[in-house]
Amino acid sequence: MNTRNLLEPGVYYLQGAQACLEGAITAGCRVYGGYPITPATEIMEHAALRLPQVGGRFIQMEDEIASACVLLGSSWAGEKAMTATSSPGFSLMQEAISYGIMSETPMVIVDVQRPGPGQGYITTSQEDVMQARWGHHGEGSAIAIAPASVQEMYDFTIEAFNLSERWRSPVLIMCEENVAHMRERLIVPPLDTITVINRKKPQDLGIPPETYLPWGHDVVAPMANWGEGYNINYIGLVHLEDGNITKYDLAMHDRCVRRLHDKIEGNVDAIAKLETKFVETCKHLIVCYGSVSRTAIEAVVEARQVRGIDIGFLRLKTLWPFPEEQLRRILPPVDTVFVPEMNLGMMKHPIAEALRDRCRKIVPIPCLASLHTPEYILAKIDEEIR
Amino acid sequence: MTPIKRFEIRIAGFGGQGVVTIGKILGTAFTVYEKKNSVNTQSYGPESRGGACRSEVVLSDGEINYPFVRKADIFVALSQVAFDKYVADLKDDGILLIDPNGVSVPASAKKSCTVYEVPAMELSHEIGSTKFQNSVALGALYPLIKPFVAEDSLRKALTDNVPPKTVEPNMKAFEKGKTYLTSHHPDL
Amino acid sequence: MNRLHINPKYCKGCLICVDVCPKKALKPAEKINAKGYILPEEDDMSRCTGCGLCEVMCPDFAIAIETEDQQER
Amino acid sequence: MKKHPMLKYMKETGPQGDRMPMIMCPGCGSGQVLNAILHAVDRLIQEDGARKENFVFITGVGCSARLTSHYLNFDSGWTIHGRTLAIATGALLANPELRIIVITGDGDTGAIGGNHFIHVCRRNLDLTIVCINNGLYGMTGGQVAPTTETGISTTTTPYGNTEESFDLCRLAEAAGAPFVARWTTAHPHQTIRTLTKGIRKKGTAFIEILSQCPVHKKQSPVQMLKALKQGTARVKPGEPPVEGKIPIGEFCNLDKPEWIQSYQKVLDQFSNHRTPVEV
Repeated sequence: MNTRNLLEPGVYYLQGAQACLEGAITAGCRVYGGYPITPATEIMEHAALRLPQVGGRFIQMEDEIASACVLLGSSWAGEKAMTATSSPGFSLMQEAISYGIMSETPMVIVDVQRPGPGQGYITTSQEDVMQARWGHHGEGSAIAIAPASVQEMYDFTIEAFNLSERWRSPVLIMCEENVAHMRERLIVPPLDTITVINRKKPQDLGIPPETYLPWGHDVVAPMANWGEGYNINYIGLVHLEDGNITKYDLAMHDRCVRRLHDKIEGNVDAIAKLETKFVETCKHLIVCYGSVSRTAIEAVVEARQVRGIDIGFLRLKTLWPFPEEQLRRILPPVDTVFVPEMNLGMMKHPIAEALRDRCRKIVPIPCLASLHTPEYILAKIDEEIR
Repeated sequence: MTPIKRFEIRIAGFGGQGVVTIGKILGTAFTVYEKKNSVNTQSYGPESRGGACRSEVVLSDGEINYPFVRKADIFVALSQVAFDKYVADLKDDGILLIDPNGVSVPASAKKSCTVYEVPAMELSHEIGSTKFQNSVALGALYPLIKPFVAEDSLRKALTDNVPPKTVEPNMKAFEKGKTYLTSHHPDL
Repeated sequence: MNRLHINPKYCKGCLICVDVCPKKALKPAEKINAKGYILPEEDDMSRCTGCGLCEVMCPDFAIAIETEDQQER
Repeated sequence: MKKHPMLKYMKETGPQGDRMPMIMCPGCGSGQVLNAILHAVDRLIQEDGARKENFVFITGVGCSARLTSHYLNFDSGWTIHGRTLAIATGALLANPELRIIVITGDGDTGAIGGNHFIHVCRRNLDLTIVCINNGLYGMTGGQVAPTTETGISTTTTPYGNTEESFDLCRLAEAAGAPFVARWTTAHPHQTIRTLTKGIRKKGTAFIEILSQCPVHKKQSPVQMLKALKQGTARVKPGEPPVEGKIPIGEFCNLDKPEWIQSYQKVLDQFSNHRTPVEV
């Protein structure tokens, strides 16, 4: 790891946006292309300041479409790259995300979510969580993770780069305005204790250009970059393992797309992470993600201690691929499942599907454009259970 | 220092009074210099319209989950609009710190909570500019949060969060606020 | 004499080469090939100067002129 | 059998089978443009000792885009419609040593990618843009393009094109590209010469090649090449265009600061500079 000018180990008081960018450069990000949008701009401004200091390059592009495309080009040319945007900009990036999935490109996109539809407003939201999974055209999935604190904006961003390099996939950091803007403690550990994963390369595996299959060799193919003599053709059309496209037939199509899909969806256990509390024998359950989990755990503790309600807590650190099997393995049968979200009920769908025969009732607790208060969640729990 | 489970401070005023900076300084002092946990948020979007600017700091020795103020332990009000908007969220036995030249507290509110006054605008003016009123308020706040933070930590955090050229007058302002409060309330 | 090489796998019979040859050394074949193309063929290669215009203008990388020098080697 | 000299730069076959012949229709100008580009690159490798590994070809979507679709024995990307220049920007940021040649069409550059096009020219990024202009959308079946002349009938202008067309060279020049030229597929040697110069140019080189689409214009390639020769006239910088003819030639070759080099100055100054993040 080149540690020159990285944030040194210590205790800092930073905004989530700054912590995110510091995590990125610690993970090796050396290119940032972006376009200003509230409430994500602070990440970009910090990138403009910091990337030159670590020998990286920053560019303000002409729009979000171009910003996401910068990641494709950078990644192919061998540098880790990131952009950050907010919901309307995230819509514009879907084209490049889809292309990133097909071309198996490591790239990291931060969506500091704001409410929609349309311009909506500039406050906070979790209204893009379905767009993260289904916003891009075609089969194949990206990985989406949801940090909830300034520390996690740092840690999860490093993890996002690691996941993107490990699985050669776009990784989406789905955070909320309140997390990007809050200031909180950030502890940077000794840099040699931080795991940084880099893409597997054919050179390292002893594969010469003559026998290199850009889309073969393994579930996650070794990745040659431009300028290394591997004559690699990054491609968006369905292809054979060697990159040939003229031998099109349905079997080739099926094999190509199914591999992209299975690479992520077939490795959920290795990719997805959960956090649980009080779930071993709980009667009721709250399932949440992102900063809502901070309100939810407060409500859960209060419901248990003050009201004597046996309610468990499950937080999805990874939104996509959705860890359905993990949920079913961990959770006992429960009565009522509460799903507080800063939208009108989005992740409740895969949650309901996963717990279809494991609970009596799913109760969404929607809250638009602001973080739920603990009182708000407690009132809903009271309403259902008492 | 007194152990602390959850302590909530809200500072509000109109834009330009340096309300956001007070929050950043408090958070930095608690977290970086006192090694406690703290979350600092500020008014944003619709809240920041209409002249009431807000900054919050939640402080704890342990984890802080819900990041915003639920019921403030201390409310620093530097403008009437801000006072009217947020006073309801102050704990019944909470502490109120106001600039008496900008805020008048109705008798009903005075009953349960403890009210302290600091003429922040006026004292800042004595240093030569009204732009140091936030540091005056911070200085006046210090005796009220003394159990959780050392003066030195606040001063260091202040240095971190103001332009280098203004450190000196800001320190003066801090001192003025602190002295004003302790001289009027020798018990502190 | 220079020799003409047409790759029948690549040539699509656009006949640009026949037209641009300044010495008119090529001509269209009389027969249509299996793909339905009329390929170019030698007319009078003694006129060929090896200028290479046919190679440079071929859209399909299907034509090559082998000069006398190259044949000797 | 002797092979076409430029086939040394093509992947005729691969581990999973043959890749050629190319997919283009008979007599399509795109193959001619690729032929010319490879001649220019060959010259740079032979004469300048340019590193073959550093050349990268990027295309978008459309007929022109198929030129990089697995045929080239170079690094390449067959990317997104209109987004080639944004992707090229990213690649240059990551590795300024790369010599990027973007092959686009008139739709790629003038329509869907218009915004990226003007901004690359404005920034003056060190890359070469070769725009194959056939005046219509060929891949999708002959629709009107921003470069289609007024009055022309296409499948989406069945009553004739009522719009004005773009002059992409004037657009590039106005947007700030320092090297701008136009030739046609009937001018191979001039094209190769200009391409060689353009790729050597430190900065954005925009080279438009007027090309033929025999299929959608329903004319023979030979006829169309003749028309391209007759309908154009060489114009040198500063000279007025010839009445009734499309100007061709090298229109400008200016010295301007190239963006990567300008940014490098920032890097040189600040890459050892540590602005501490607020604690």
